[in-house]
Amino acid sequence: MYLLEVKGLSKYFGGIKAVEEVTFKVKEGIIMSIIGPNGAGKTTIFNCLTGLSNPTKGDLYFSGTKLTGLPPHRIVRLGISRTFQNIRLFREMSVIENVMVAQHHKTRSGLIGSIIRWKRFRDEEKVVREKSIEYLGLVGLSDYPDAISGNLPYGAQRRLEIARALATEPSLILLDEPTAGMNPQETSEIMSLIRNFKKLGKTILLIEHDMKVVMGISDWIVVLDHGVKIAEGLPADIRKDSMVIGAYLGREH
Amino acid sequence: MLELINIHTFYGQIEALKGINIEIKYGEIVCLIGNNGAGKSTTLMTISGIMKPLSGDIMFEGKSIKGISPHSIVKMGISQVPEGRRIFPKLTVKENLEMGAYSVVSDQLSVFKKLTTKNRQQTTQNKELATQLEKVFELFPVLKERHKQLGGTLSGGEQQMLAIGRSLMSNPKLLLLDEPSLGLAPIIVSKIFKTINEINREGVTVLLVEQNARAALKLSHRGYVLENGRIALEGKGEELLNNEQVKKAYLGG
Amino acid sequence: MARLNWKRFKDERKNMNTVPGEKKKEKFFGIKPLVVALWFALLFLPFNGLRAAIILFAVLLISIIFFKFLFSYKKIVIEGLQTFHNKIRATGLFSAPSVHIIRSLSIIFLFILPFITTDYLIDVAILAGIYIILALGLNIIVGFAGLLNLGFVAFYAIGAYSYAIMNTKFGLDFWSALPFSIGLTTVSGFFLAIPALRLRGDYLAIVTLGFGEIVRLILNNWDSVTMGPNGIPGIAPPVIMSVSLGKLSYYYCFVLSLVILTVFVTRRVYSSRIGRAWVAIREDEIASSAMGINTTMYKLYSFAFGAFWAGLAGALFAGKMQFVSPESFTFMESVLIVSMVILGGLGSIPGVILGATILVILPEILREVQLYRMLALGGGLVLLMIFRPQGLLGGKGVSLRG
Amino acid sequence: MLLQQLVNGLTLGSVYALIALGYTMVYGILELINFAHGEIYMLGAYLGIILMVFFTAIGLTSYSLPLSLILTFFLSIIFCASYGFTMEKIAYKPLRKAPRLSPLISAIGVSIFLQNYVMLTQGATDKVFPHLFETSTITFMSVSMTYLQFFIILTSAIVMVFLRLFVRKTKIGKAMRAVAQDKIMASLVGINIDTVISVTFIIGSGLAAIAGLMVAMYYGLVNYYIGYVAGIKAFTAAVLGGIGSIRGAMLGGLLLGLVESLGASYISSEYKDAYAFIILVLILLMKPGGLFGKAELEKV
Repeated sequence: MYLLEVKGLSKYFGGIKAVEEVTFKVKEGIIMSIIGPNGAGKTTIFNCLTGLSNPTKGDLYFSGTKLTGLPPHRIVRLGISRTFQNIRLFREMSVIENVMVAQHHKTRSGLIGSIIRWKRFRDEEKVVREKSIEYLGLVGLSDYPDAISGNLPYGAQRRLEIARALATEPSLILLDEPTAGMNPQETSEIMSLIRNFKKLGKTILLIEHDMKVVMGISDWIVVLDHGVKIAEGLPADIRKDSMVIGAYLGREH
Repeated sequence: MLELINIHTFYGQIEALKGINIEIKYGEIVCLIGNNGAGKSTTLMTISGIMKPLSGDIMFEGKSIKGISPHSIVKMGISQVPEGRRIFPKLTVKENLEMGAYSVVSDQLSVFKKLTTKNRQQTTQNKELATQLEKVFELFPVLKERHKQLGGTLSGGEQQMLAIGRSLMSNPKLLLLDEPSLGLAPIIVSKIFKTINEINREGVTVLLVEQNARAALKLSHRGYVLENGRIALEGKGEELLNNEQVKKAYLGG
Repeated sequence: MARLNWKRFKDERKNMNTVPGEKKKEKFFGIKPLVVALWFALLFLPFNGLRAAIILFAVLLISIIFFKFLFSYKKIVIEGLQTFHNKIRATGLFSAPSVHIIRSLSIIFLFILPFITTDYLIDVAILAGIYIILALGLNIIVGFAGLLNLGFVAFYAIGAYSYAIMNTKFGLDFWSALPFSIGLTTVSGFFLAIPALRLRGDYLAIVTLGFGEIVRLILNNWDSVTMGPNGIPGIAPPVIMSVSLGKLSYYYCFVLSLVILTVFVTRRVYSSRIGRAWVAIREDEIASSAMGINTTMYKLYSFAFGAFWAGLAGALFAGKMQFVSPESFTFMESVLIVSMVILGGLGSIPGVILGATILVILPEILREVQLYRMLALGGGLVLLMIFRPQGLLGGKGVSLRG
Repeated sequence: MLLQQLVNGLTLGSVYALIALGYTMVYGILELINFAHGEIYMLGAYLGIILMVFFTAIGLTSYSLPLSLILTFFLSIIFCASYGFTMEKIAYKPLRKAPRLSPLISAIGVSIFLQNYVMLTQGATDKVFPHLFETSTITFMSVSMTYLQFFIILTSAIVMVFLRLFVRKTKIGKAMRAVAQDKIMASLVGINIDTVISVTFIIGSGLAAIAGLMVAMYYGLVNYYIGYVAGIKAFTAAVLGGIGSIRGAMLGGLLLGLVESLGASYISSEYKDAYAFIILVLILLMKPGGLFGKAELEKV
């Protein structure tokens, strides 16, 4: 069963073709990586998948539902969540509030409820808070729920962003370079984190530059170059693919 | 010629450079390789004065250029071709090139200078400008053909040539190149690399930042490998090419 | 998974910042003070005349040199202030339980206040109360949701005029008119927001400004309904259980109760999922939409909910003055309300209360220099943006985003 | 009647265009709505009156009226340029890296400050431009146009042509365009950004001074609050033409002048000031890029 199907996705910015006719499918429960040089269109695909930008052409299906044209918050409700290449936390909010915001669409209380604070409101708040602590625990941040997130060290901010993505309770998580700017130890921590998610039954789509990470954890790899898919396959095959070596790993002259 | 001594630079909250030491001798091509987010571009931006290092020192030809404003650094003879080319899309090709010579040509507007020097200084400068322009056109004949076109209408490869040409207009002693091969077709990439070699043979020292590690290392006399804001390795170009660690991480070997 | 080593991180940071940076050595008294003083004296020459310019020159020169002198002792001054601050802290007045006591005591005090002071003071206090409600309303839009609104006075005007018109033309009393008043304002807030929300920060600011001006021009020119520039007189004050609130001290208590209600409600909403959604939008709109928040809807809510309080404040204002005219609803008024919010600290409820109080009371205290009130407000805004953009009680990074 | 209104509208429009240029240039470079720009125009108008009164007092006007007029123009431009320059250095430069809305608030502060400064030093009542010359009118096919109107339209046209040449041909003009397109890159080719920004403010303020002076002569009286309304209208003109575009600002100004003068005579003069706001709101809502094509037509 395919969780996500991308069919002939194209995205043009003015005259520039950022993504052209990209097609791939993601099986449920796997870790799939998208790799390719800078400017190959990887983040653009993420943006199209999450509704932040509209594809010029092509169709996107998520467990049978057509994603094209849906606003971002609707897509989140369907079960897709993401992190950003350049961390986008709610910097002035506390660590736990960041995670609580992500459960917004799971909660219902309205204006009156929040003013009067009857039992339903309090229960809901309590559940949200408990769940948030749980998600923070998953990424190892449960000790500082009330710290202002903008003051966290870099690595912790990345992890908080992952916790936040997780808190929307998605079945598909898109991670945009989760290990960028991290040292080897932090990187391996993130890797085991991602493996954990797989065990929890989540499907993961990953943009990554670090080949060690990509080869180490991916079940399937899609390679992009200049917005075009040039290869797709198992990590072992991708490593040997001459097109891939030419475009990405450096061609022999 | 250029020496970075224990440079620490912050990019927002992130410590992008954690104590970098780099030395470049006259006439060399030195390349800087490393993953995304390793701090390559930050290094160049720090040299150019766009980003201010928190500590450490930068010596250029025996003088400290730390804390000097970017435009004065250009005047001293350091010119940069930034990542993504950043040509001025709404200036013509010729105007773009003229902009490159901005720091070395006196201002046509300053009436007083005109009166006192009786145009003499300016005419010699205009001559210099013209010869420099000829040189650039010789190096990139395409630009001459298109000198009236708006910069934004050029193709990617032409834009890269324009960007390099523009930075040569100030007749720099040291040229900083940030990912010149980014998003370009392989044929054009090899052409660009050939040109870099040519420029170097004319006596311009080059500091090259590249993702295309193999090609860059082949071209360079020496190289540095950046990892998480620190220098992980340094050595001669060939040495690094044959280094197992480098091979594994960056050459896909 | 390794836990984050918080303390170590903090220490590392501290060390990072204390890496000795080289400082440019400046000449202590160069020609610079002279040039600066001369420059400003010349700028002021055409408008102030020669004598004033010379005096200004002298004053500037002396003060620049004085401040430079003071600046070289900056460290000592700052340390002095720090110890002072610590001493105050050490008294324990501001610790959590005592804050609670202080709060209750001051609320009781505020209710007793009208019976022990002069009418003039109560008058000022009522005005401060109305502005607090108004500023708290604007704070929802600007402070929580991060949308700069330079035409907030329009909602205030709609609230005031709708009560005025319903009272004088249709004879409705305060309580029957109030729902209409507030409802109309809320709806107009909602409808202004629908088209405006497509715009980016500063454009949104200008469009709201335009909206404010259009409303004022309509009030000024639609003579048959608004009675034009002359305004509407003879508005009845509210009546509670057949007690007219025309008496100042009664009206004061009424306004005070409503201020408390406003604070109570905005605080509760702020700390609910709605408030979190607003702040998330303020912090990063893209990320919040990617986290499942319907950003357009919540921006609409913030406009409508903010306008709600402006409607209440407007009706209170009309009931207090028993007269409304377009003069009370100029652009300057909008700027004043924005200034209250920014001065106190965007998004901070105590801050906004403080800001509104200061900006109402300060000009009253400085009656003699009333003329310079707006001059100081203008200069103050510039200085505030440069030196403390987060306001007096605002969080560190909460400032206007675009 | 219609033609007459067109002439009046054109006169008004050239003034708006001159002020709009200041908005558009600053926005092009700093992405800042320089709210205080209208105040510079108001200062220019006041300076015209102050200087002419001064010259009358020392007897220069009776000696040579043209000379005193030229001197007035020259000095007002110099002063306004200095005000603009100083304003940028104090109120905007420290906020260069601040979030977008901080400089806007700062600009509003400057605007309030300048308005009240002028009110305090010059009084809250209207100031009258000394009555020194009669302007005769040219009448052509029942349309009469005063020499002053002709002068205003002509001066604006000349100034705008010069500005265009300046931006297209001179080195600093090209640098302004480069800075507008990419600030970091501009500094990487050796352009001093601060200088370019200062020059932008100086030129914009100079243009506003010319506009202010001409308006003072045209209407004969000024008040301390004329800057706010004129500023909003000129900003509307700039947005109308697509903010950041020089040609757009010129066209937008003329168009707004025409709309206003036709609207005042054919629809209602009471809502004269509302037209600009209504147009502004409508344009921003329907076509945020401005009427004339894209926002980046010729960005300075």
